[in-house]
Amino acid sequence: MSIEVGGRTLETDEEGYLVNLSDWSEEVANEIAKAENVAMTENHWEVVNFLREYYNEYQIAPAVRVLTKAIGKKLGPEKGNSKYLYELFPYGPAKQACKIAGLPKPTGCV
Amino acid sequence: MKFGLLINEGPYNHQAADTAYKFARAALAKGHEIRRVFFYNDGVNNATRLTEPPQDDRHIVNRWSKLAEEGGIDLVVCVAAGLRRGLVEDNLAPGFRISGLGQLVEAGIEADRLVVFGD
Amino acid sequence: MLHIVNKSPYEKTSLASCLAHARKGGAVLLIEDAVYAATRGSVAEAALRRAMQDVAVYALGPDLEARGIKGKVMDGVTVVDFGGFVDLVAEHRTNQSWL
Amino acid sequence: MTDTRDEIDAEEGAGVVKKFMFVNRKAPYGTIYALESLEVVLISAAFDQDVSLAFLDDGVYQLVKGQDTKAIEVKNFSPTYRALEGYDVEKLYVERESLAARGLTEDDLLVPVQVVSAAEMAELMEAQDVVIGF
Repeated sequence: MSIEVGGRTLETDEEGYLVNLSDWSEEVANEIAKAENVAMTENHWEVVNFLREYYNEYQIAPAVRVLTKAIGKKLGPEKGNSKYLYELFPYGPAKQACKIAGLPKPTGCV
Repeated sequence: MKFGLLINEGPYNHQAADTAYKFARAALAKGHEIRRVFFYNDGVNNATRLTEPPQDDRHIVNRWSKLAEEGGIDLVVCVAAGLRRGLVEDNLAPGFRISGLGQLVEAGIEADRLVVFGD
Repeated sequence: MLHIVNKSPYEKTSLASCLAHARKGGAVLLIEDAVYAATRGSVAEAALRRAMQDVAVYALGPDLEARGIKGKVMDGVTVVDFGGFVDLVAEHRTNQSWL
Repeated sequence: MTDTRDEIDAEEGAGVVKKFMFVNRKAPYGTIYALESLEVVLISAAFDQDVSLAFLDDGVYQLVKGQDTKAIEVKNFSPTYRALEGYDVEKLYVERESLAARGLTEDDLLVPVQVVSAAEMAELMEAQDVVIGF
């Protein structure tokens, strides 16, 4: 599978995760989001950017529990809960936000 | 008593899988329960149905399948470790199932004893 | 606590490390290649002998037989079969494999 | 990240709290054990158990600062140990004798740890319910 972004063809796996993490850009994120039926807003970008920063620092995508706690600390308690995250990313922050943020596919879950 | 077993090595390369199997059989013979056998690291290779050892040696994979069938033993292969090594549903031997690492932690919680077999 | 060791003492430091952490009243079970440590007259014998003052030492019979050293087991080491292995795990509240 | 299977498991297992210790005695990169051990630790954090990590023998090498794996093209997972605090895994015990034998001190390590003697480590091990060593 692949996606087209700005005239370039980028390889994705069958679930839509980028194969080469270095292909990621904001433009690419928007394109993945479109495929997921997620309309990116400021609030979405806050989470996506947070995930990218977290990944750069720790080399893993955080567990949802850890993500909500850390988001609450950074962006305020009204955003640090899974209800808020699921409203932004209906199929879950692990499945959708990580994909849009260009992180590796979470392997812990089936 | 309820036992959980963790197997971290593949078949044939290391004795761990043999020792674990003999342990499981002995525990069952003594009336204990095997709550779960969890296959992790290269241990996931115990679950590939493509395995064909020479006929004059034990068939480690079939032996596990038979144990699962006879004793209703829950044989769980770690999905993450399996994906790393090309072990997926398509080449999974009978009696095994693929699931998350949480199944190992759960076995540690629910079993009275967890025994680790590895290298 | 039951400590399970499966490495030859000549290959890895697992047995030495295990013995340095086994506390009084505990047990050490030698399986797989670790059974070589129970050989009478070997370099490993002295360390095992010292450990025996505080812990009980067992060796897995089937592994001794497979390796041709069943007749060379030092005094004080109790030989068990797989059933005995199961019993040891059951008897001790916790166990640890020194891989 | 896990938002399905494992967290469902975690909820079902609610209630029982056991003392889990993950014993790390192997160096990183030469074999995969250190990495896959860390992956179990991260999952175990979702189960609200009393989790601790022990580093002794070559396991202390897992925590050495300044690991750079670019030239061997293997994923550098050492930064992940710093994420453990956010997972509420805060008991990291490192054995003093193992550090000393390898010419290392606490200053060489990339996360705050509790340095303990071999005798203290033995006592900690004895106090566990489940000990998993890779």
